[in-house]
Amino acid sequence: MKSTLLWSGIASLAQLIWLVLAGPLALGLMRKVRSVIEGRDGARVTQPLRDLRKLAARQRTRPTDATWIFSAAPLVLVASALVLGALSPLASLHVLMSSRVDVVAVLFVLLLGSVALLLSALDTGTAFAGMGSSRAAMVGAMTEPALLVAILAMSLGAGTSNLARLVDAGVATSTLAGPARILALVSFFIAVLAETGRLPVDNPATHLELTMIHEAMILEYAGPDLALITWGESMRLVLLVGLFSNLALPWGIATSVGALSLGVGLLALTLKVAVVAIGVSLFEVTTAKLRLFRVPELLAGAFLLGVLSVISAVALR
Amino acid sequence: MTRLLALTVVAGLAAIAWGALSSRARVPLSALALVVSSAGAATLAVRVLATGTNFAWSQTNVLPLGGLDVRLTPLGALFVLVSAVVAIASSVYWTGYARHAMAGRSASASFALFTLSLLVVPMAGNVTTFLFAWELMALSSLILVAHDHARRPESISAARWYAVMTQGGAGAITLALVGLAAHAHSTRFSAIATASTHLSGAVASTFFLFALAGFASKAGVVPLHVWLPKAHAEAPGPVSALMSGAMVNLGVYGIILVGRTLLPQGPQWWWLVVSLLGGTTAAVGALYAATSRDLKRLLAYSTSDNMGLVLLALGASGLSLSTQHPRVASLALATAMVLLVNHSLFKSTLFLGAGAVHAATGSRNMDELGGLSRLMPLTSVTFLVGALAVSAIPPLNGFTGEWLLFQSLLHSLASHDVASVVAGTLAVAAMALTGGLTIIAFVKAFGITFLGRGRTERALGAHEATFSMRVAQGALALACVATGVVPYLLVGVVARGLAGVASPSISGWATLRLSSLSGALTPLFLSGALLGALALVAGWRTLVQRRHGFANVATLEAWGSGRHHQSPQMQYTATSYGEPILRVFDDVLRPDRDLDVSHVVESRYYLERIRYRASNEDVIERFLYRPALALLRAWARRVRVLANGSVHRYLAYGLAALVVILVILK
Amino acid sequence: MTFRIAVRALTRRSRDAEILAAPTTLHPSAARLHGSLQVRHVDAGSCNGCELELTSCFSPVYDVERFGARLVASPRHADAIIVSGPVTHNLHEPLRKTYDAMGEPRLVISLGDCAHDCGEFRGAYGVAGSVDDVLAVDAHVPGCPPHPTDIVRVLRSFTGQ
Amino acid sequence: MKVSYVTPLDLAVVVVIVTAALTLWRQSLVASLRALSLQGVGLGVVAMVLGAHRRDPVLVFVGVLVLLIKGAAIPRLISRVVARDHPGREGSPLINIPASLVGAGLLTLLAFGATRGLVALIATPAARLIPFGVATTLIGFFAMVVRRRAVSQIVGLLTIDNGIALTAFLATSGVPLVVELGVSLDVLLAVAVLRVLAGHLHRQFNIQDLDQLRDLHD
Repeated sequence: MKSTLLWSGIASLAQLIWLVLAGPLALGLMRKVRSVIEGRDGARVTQPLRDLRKLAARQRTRPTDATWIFSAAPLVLVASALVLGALSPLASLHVLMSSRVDVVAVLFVLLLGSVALLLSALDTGTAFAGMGSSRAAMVGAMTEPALLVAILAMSLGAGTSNLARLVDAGVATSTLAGPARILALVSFFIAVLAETGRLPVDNPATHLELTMIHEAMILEYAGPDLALITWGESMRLVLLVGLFSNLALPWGIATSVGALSLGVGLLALTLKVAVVAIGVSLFEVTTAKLRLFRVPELLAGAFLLGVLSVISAVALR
Repeated sequence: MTRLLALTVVAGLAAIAWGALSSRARVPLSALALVVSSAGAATLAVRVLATGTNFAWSQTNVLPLGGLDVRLTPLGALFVLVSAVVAIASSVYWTGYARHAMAGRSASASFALFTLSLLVVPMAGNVTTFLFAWELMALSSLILVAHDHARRPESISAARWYAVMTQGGAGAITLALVGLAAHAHSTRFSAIATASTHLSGAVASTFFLFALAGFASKAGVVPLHVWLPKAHAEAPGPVSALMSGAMVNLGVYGIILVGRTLLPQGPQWWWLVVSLLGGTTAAVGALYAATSRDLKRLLAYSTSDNMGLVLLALGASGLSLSTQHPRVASLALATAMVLLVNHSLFKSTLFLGAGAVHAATGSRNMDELGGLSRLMPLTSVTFLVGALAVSAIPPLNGFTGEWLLFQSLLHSLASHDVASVVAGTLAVAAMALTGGLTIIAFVKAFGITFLGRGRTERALGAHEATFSMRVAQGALALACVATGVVPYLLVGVVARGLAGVASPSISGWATLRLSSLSGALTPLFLSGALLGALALVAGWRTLVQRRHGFANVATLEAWGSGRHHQSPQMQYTATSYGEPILRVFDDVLRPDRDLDVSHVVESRYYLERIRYRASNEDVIERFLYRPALALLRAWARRVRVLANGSVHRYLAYGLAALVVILVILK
Repeated sequence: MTFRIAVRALTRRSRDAEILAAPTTLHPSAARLHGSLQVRHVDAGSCNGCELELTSCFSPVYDVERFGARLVASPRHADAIIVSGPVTHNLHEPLRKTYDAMGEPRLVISLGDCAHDCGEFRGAYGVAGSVDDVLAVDAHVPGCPPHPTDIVRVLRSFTGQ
Repeated sequence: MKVSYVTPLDLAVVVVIVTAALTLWRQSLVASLRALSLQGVGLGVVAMVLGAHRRDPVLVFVGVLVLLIKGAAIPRLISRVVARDHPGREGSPLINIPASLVGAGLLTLLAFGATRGLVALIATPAARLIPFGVATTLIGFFAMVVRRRAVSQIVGLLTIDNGIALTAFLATSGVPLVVELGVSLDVLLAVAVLRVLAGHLHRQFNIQDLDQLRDLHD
């Protein structure tokens, strides 16, 4: 019993450290893939880590009218991502509290970070930040139905919304290609793209304030605060991509405790996340950003796929 | 226990009398009496919950038709307890708020009467007592909604809507309850419940639908919700807190009373109707909350939204019961109660906060506010807690409710029954949509009102609420945090309240576990982990700043792309914040937009001014009530021909009526 | 089509030996920048010649991003502002505001001859002065317009990559 | 119930319904034609899988036929009209796209609720999928109601037809060859006629939206 707890702790810690590094590296990888396809060499994969290191050595700033919310938001964003990194089954099914963390909890802890950022933008008292906050809130509100219905469909198959058991159910079944599952995963994937501010919903590389969604919210942050936000956002991306790939292809995740299985789990996780990240950036290069008011159409489609998935889960059992 | 009841009633009556008669220290003393009265009721409720036995007391010769009959069941005790908690906070708050408004005799007496009646309704053991208390509650709150009529003409219109809807609702309830009582030959609820087995299906359904309509209008269920945003917005701070935190609950209490206690063998479609009403209400409420710019109107629509979620859980419970899934039914009923109690706690926090803002600035229009968090630090923190709780952000209490709702719906979908599956899927969709919209609404409510820069003189001249107001807000906000971090505080009480109605469905102190269903959640550890991570990251930030020799945070002018002048008016307003949603749901909300561009005379290329007007009136009011009222008015005009003032004509009507009666009775 | 682009990109060889040679002289602040330079560009009244050249620095030909430099949208995110053109009266205050909006430590790079001594526009009625008159300049890229190779060289003297 | 046959069948049916949803989702006419062609392929695969399972060569042949006609011939026919007369996208539909997608979700729920009895009655693995056939029909109908363009209407009509065919395949042991042939050819003919009509309307009155036909009335 005691050793199980110890091993869960080690697994959580390993995941935490993995996430801290994997976030910026995934960002670097995605930029690299994009550059290569655009015909450039692009920055090194480790460049985001250098950026973070440099940002940490700069002075923090705050706008004149900002309150404690402005300075607390980056902390909340990163803290929520760290907690989920330690407690969700990414590399191992046996992490701390694995029997008590379910998908809904993960979703709402992520929301905690998003809300912190939405509020911090309004706290700056500038027009662009308010605009970004309003748009991000709209996209978030449209994403949630798709995400929740997709989660419901996946949970219906397993009879539970507990994350570890959901992933475990995926490990156990031989047929990965049930219609309910595929539909739910597609819906979930679109929602992940929207939630993490990737194309075609938001362009993370834009410099024009009027075309920004997420970027407009963080125009006021500098130095370590900006580093925290970039870092937190990248960890959220990796977290969601990791969860997605574990739900889609749970192979390789550690189902037993022990150093070897944990190592294999981390390796498999890294591979899966890298593949999905490369896929996402390939997709990003080939699509244009949607007009802001076409985004709800995309998300409504994802929602419909989720509903179809729920119905197939019920009809085809 | 009878002594506690006596304490409640006597102290309540004293509060009414003191409010109506005294001129010295009217508000403090009558508030004190109200606190004593509510504390008495709360103690009574806690005793009933702790022992699990009913408390009964009756006095047959006070009222006709069965007399006063008090019968406090654990379920009723749960509602009494919630009402009492909100009432204590509101009364304390009132002592400070009275400096701003609501210090007059009629207002004081009505407030006391309102509070007392809220405590008595769930104690009622027979139809007469129930209707008597219900009417007192309706009338006293009506007076309070209209109390500021001299200064605000809007409050008269609000009061008129409220009066019509609440009396119509009371009429429907009376019809249903009296009908049931007539069938059972007794006004006692217990006798009605035993007699209901002999009731034919159609009759039972008719009574249920009448009761549902009446109670649903009290709970702000679409399409009977139109009074709610008007009345809640116009009522003074402590009254809207009571209305939203205690009165609308009683609508739900009524639905449970009739649907589960009095008519326990209802057919499945009743609950399908409840589910559909709940889903619609949640969606409409959330949409209007996300697009409102009046702070209290936003809170009121959010009340509708939350009651919709409660009905979804209630509907899922009923559906699961009829498909023989008693465990899911118990879980869903417990969920409904958890959602309800959560809502009472955070919504009264929010309404008290909104009242403080209104008292400090004289405005409820968020477009005129901004930057209040520096001027009203405590109010802003309590409002933030309430806003995060209603948005179901962990680790606050709203999160537990949302999680339980998802679990109930997930497990209710596991049944093979068509109605459950259809209702469950719709319910999850409605819940998810409202979840997102609620976040927009409350990020807006808090962010636009309290953050950024003050948009007008009113906002810049605000001051923090008085001590007693802060105490009340702070206590309620603390309750939100406590019940969020340790949900057992709430779940345990709810389980005791449902002792007679449903089997226990949730267990565990630090970790909530669903009995014999899969699902567990541990907000306590989760919040611990969050706090730890927060400390870690904060430590890192301080450390790197210090290592690189930065003693403080540089305070710089906000970056405005280098433009010369940035005014507070350039910030996003509540209207603009909700605009994307207004556009996306254009087909549903049908907003009125009007863009008026005038050019200078000399050249069309130069604009003199642009005026943009957008109104977002309730679509149900516009397309359902207004046409109905117009029809009624046209009809009334035609009928007026009959009354032209001639006495002979009136006498002729009398004669004709007499003749008709004689013919019929022959 | 995507495939063809990818193949071309993967097989591309370095075109310009001069761009790829490691920077010989480093700016003193390069040590604390750790190979990362975020730049906010300010056009203080340029004829847009410098802008064209700056844009081509980020194109596939010169690709300065591979050396760790990146354009950003907000001066708060930037380590340096890169200012082009003579400073006109209209943009005098915005330029100051942009500089003030950066946190410490901050750098100023002037781009093109006009930024150094107002070039062609010296003494014009709309011109307030050169960038040197307004801000303390840390590095200068000469030329009218400056050659992208020179811009890359200066940027690399900061990133050290 | 053999796993080897259920999963491909399920997937093919899901392809049909998802493509039906896609015709509502995308505004681009080219995209909805692509979806339509995929839908035909899905339908053909359904027939072939069922045929293979029931060892019914006629049904397999019907499947191949459906695949060719509905998956290739008809979409190509329409896309020629599109290429000639129509710019690439549907104008604003009568109901905006998020709302119509939600509507499609509700219709699917309705189809699910309405066919429960039928499914229970037949009780074969294929019959479980009947709700999707009915839902496809309803979505096609819905698309005809909310879309303006003549071409979109044709796409809606074909979706209805596909839905009916799907339901028939799933509910019975398959449609007799003659009937299916007849229906498919009928549809082909109807499309050809509609195509001519649409082209005619376009040349004669420069009309693309059917709403504009109302103007002709006056």
